[in-house]
Amino acid sequence: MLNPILANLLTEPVGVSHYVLVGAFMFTCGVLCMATKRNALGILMGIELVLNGANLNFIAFGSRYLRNDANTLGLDGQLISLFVIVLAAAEAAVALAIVLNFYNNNDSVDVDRADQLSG
Amino acid sequence: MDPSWLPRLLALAWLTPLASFVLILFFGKRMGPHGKLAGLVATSAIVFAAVCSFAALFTVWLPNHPVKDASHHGEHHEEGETHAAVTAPIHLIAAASDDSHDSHGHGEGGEAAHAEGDGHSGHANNGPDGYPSYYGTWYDLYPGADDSGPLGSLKLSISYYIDALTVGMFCMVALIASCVHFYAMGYMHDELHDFTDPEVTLSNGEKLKRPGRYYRFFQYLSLFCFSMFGIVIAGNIAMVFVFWELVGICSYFLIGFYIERHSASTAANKAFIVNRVGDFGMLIGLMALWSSLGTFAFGDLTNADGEVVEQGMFSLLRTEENYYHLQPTEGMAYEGSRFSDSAAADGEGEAEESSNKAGWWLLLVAGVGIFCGCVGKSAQFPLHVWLPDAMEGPTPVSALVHSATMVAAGVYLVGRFFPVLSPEALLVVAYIGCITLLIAATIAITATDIKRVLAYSTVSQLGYMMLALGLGAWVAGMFHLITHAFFKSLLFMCSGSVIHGVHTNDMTEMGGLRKKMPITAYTMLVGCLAIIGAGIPLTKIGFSGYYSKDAIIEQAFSFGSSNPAHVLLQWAPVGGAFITAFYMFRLWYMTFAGKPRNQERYDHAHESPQVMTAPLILLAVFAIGVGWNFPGTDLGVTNLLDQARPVGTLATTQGEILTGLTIPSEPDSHEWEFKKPAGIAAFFTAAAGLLLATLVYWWDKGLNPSELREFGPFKPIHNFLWNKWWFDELYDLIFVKPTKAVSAFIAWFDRNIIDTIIHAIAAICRGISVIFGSVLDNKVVNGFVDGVAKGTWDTGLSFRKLQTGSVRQYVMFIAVGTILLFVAISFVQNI
Amino acid sequence: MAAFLSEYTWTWLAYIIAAMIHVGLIINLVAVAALVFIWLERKISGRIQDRLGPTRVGGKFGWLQTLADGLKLITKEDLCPDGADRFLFKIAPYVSFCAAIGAFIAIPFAGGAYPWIAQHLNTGVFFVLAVLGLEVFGVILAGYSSASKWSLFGAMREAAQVVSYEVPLGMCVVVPVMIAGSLDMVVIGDQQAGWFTNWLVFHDPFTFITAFVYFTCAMASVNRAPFDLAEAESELVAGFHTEYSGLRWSFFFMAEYGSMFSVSILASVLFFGGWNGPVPITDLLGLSGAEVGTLSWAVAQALGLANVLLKGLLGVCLMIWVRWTLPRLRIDQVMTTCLKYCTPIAAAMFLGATLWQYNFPGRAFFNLIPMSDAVLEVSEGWEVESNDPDEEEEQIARGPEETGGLL
Amino acid sequence: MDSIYWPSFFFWLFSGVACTFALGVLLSKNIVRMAFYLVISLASTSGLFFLAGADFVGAMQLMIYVGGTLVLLIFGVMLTSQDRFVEMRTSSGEWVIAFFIGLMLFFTLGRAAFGVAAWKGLDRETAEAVEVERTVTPLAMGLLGARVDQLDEPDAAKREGMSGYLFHFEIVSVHLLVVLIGAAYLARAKRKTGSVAANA
Repeated sequence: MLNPILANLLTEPVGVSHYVLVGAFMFTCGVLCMATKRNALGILMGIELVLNGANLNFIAFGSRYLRNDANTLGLDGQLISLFVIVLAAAEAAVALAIVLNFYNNNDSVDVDRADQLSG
Repeated sequence: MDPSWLPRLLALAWLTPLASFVLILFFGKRMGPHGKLAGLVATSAIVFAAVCSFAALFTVWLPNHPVKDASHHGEHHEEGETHAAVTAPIHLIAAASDDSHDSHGHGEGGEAAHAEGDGHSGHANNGPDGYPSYYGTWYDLYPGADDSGPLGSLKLSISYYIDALTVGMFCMVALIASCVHFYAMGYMHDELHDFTDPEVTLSNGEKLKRPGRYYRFFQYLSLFCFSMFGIVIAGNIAMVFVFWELVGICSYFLIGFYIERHSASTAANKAFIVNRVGDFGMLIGLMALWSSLGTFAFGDLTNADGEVVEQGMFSLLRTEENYYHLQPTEGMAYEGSRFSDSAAADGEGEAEESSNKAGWWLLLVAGVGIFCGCVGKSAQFPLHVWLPDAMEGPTPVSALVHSATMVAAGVYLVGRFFPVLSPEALLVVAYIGCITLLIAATIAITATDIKRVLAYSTVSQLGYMMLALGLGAWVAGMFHLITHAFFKSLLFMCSGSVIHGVHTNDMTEMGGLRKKMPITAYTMLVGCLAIIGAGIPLTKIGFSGYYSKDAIIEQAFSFGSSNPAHVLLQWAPVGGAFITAFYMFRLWYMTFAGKPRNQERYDHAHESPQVMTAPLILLAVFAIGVGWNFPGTDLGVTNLLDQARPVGTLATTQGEILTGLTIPSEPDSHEWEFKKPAGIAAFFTAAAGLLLATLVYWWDKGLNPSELREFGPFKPIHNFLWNKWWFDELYDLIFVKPTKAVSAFIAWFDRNIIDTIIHAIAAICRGISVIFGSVLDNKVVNGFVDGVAKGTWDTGLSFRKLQTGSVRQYVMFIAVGTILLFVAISFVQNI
Repeated sequence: MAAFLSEYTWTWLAYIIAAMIHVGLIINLVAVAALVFIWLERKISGRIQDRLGPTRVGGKFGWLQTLADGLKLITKEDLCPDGADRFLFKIAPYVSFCAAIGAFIAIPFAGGAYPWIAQHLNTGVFFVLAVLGLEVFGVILAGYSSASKWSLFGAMREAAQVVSYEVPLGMCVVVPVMIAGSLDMVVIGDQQAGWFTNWLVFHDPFTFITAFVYFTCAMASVNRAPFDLAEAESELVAGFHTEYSGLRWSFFFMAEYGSMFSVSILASVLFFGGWNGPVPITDLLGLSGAEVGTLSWAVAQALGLANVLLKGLLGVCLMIWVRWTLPRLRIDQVMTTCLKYCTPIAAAMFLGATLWQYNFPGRAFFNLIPMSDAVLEVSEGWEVESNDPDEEEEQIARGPEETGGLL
Repeated sequence: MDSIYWPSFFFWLFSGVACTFALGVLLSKNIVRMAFYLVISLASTSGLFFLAGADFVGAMQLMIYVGGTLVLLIFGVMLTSQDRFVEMRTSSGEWVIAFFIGLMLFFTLGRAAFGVAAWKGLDRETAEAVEVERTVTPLAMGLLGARVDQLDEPDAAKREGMSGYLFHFEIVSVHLLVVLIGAAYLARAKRKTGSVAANA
């Protein structure tokens, strides 16, 4: 009973859908990470996961192994994901600087203590 | 070298002073102590320019256009004219000159003047390209094709028009400017440290003490040279105008160099304002030309194949079909006739006739207009009053202004514009020149300021040049411009040297200085001999002035013989020669000969340093020899200038409006018929002047000048001349006083009547606005705005609960929002 | 499941066995190399300090000393301190070791059309650098999880040092990559075929300097003295591995020697000709070229392998020499060396090499000097076929396979 | 039945690792462990990139992302090594809400992933026939403004638009510079005059 399914999974090439699914999972993990972590660095990690999930989609849409028709993004997908990676690095730098500043001011990295702007 | 190097070399010579100017402008203060290096920078720039100019002359121009002896013109002309009398209605054949010039390689401009196949004359067949010129543009501002540019058909360009005159002027200006620069490096050394101006007394009784402005002086000199080069190389009249004004502003800067002296700043203002008066006329001429011809350019613009793309001013007015005779274009006739209604009313033939006449009138207006500018710049009567005052500038400036740059610009422009000037306009030029020549010469007799004598002498000599040009002696006029530049700069530098030595301008405090400063004395003697035209009459031996002045007088005799009505023009130069000789030697004797009149000054006098005397000697050599041909060749200034003679101006021409007027052909004047009486008259008048001066001012046993001054009949004359014909007072009475009165009235009107009206309006406005402010603004507008603000505030209060300040909740909001969005989209899609 | 397995047993097995052989080769290479290097280090340091070093174990030179050490380490107790994060503490050495070994996946040992390389990656240089950068993870994890301040200090020092030194290291690597026009290490190595004048270190003055800067940065990034702040004995006991003992400690050690080896091989491929000896023996013997037989090819490749290993060995020896010659730097001196000297110099060299490429496209320094015909013939590999832009574009369009991977 | 298609095998391997450790990041409470899991997750993702033929991006991912996370890790250690900060608990109510919202989000995204027929994947013959494509040079050229991979594009109008990413590249470069300076400014050490005085 299990064999055909397992065999199909292993003998047939995967498609864009699978990549997108993995991307969706990582994305969801990232969002939840951002939503549940009180540690500012945890939130940053959530952001990294979110960006990574999105990146996976770009790569999947651009790959010729997954979907060989005229509608692939081609190199554009890879280029965009490159930009995402670079900008993510920049974002991480700024975010870390902010976290450091926050730590200096509050002696903590608990984001729940950053609620001075509440209405 | 290839002729295409001409514009490059000359542009290099032109732009180097600009570079020096910019350099000194930005870094002048930092160039050594008190900007000492600035002098070196400027001097090396101008020397480089001189090298470029001479390279252009000797390595490009002369190999391509070897000069020929111009004295054959007369024969050619005669032959041509007899021919033309039979076959051609207008005797223009003589435009064809030397058939020995190679008929190719004349670059952009030379080919334009090609008359072939008309069969009238053997000379004409060879084409009149003995007068090579190059025209081209470097840069077009708004080069709109088919009038599509933002300025319509107006085409402003940076272009060049290069002929032998341009090259010659470049060499002359660069050479003299170089000498002046060297000289100034010595003369201006006072400015190298803090300078105490002895002529400016402050309110506390002390003399003004200020930092030296050495570098600034050279900065202005560089700009001055750049501007002058710009005028000379300019290929269109608009560009000329731009550089014309630049020259004006430079002279303003330099004359007012000692700006703290009241007299200097006044003189600078005077020079500038008087020049503006002339420039106004020039603008009128410019507009008249442009509106009727549609171009500012001098030469024809050709493409790579040598075809004419755009016709310039000269070829439009002197067309090939018309045998290069001056003829107003149809556009000119049309523009001119717009101002004379009679053309429409008369019969058809007459209308044509009258519109043609109108064209000539317009041409006259344009010519006289342009000449107005030259009157201002070259200090011709009635605008000559600024030049003597310009003595307030440092002496090197005077030397430059009086010889190579400022005043030369006016004469140069008349020369450049010569083909456009109608015979009537030329007559105006001639009379203005003649009057200037006599007035200035007479004033020079009584002046005692050494530089002032020279200044009036300059005005007088400029009158000579204008007279020559007006009489049709183009080559003679330009030749005199060049020779005069050399000996006048020499004279000025000598006077500067004297002033440097005795620290005064007043000749009544000098005397006997030749023993103290021999180099200055004898170089100045050379200058004096050159300016009076010393030479052996009827031969070819003499100082440079001898050639040019005799040529002018010959033309005057030639003119006089064909126009008996204008006899004044024939004898004025002769009389001028007498007066010139008198006041020049009066100057020399008073300064260098006799006994010292002020012993203290005499004792302190000393010869100037070498950096000042070396240019003197160099210029003295030029003052002697610039009129000569190179031994054994035809290479000389006259023959070079002859190459530049505008096409079609060689012929004898008749006036169209003044039909009796004849402008004789210049080469005719070199005929023995005119040469003999002219030469003899010039020699003997000059000799008489010289003798009289000797009698009065040197020979102790001769006449005593102070007695003469008090002698009955001479007293009012002396008074009259001493006061410079009361020109300044006259202008003050005619122009300044009425202007002041009118402005006083206008000021009163402004203050009392217009101000009252405005105050009343303001009061009314204020009353109205008070009413509106209290009612409309406070109640209606503010009420509305406050209501909106309150609404926003209340809404904000109710929404503020949503902003929890917790980042993590915001993330949740985003996620929920995304999900909702998805749900909403799927609903929409399913519907 | 059983049916599925039985049906495809052989393919399963074939793949796994092949993979195992590769893995075994590489791991053993690193392990054996580490053994040799440790012995070498002891011998060389002994000589430098005027003593003998190990002399007894395994006979004359003490060449089995390391093996004996290893046996001792295996038998030691695997300690885990109280208060440590046990999971991270245990896994940290493997992270370092995996990173050090992982780099060898993309390192070629012989070039040519069929290079000896575990995985021929298009972006080989990049991959190697990236994987080498992962090694520091293990160090930080170890330092953190040990719950010892000495370890933590060591780990943080190492982190700061490695992160900083990756910048000049990357810049130095980019220089030969730019000159070769490829990230593929096989391509880079093959371009240096011929005489030693074709080596990239002699390509121009800038690459010459770059090679030295690279070596300095490489030493710093693998924490060798004089940059071994992370384990500075005089200050931090033993740095990040203070709390480790036994086999886990030896993994750190192997990782260190493995990465020393890999950066040395990287240096040899990038700058010193890789598998091409100073003299093109294979060319002179007729062993290379398209028409040679399999045996000749194998001999040539083996020679290449020997070259690579020898150069790597030399590099490691150099590091050992430096370690026992120079005193250790302070941490601020280390950072100064990186940020104030190595980075600007590397940037300047990069700029200079770019300008060189611009001015003398495809010309090496020695190609500028007139040379004898024989040398020129061999160095033809350097000549760019054409400067015609159309043709170049065509080459780009055709892709790297057809143009011999130059692009 | 066919033999095993190895890329699929590796896909499942890598994606399994990536997802597991992503979940680990989410569930772990220790910041250093989270960072460690994140590294593994990201490294596995780079494996997925390699599988999809994006080898340059994969290497970039390894180098930059993983390096960036390394810095995160360092900060985590530096800022939270005091015990009270290592674990910051979130209330379980929040966890429940987050779990449900996350489930809904994942469901929506997953449904979208399998909602398009063309995303189903190739059949095996086609997939095996896909030529190996080298992407480094085209990528670099693309970043420099020339799209060499689009030379075969038949539609000239489309080809006009594909002018590469030079401008974006420049913007990103400048952006990075600005970020560097900005980060250095934000994180600079503040001069605490008060504490110095107190110590004195």
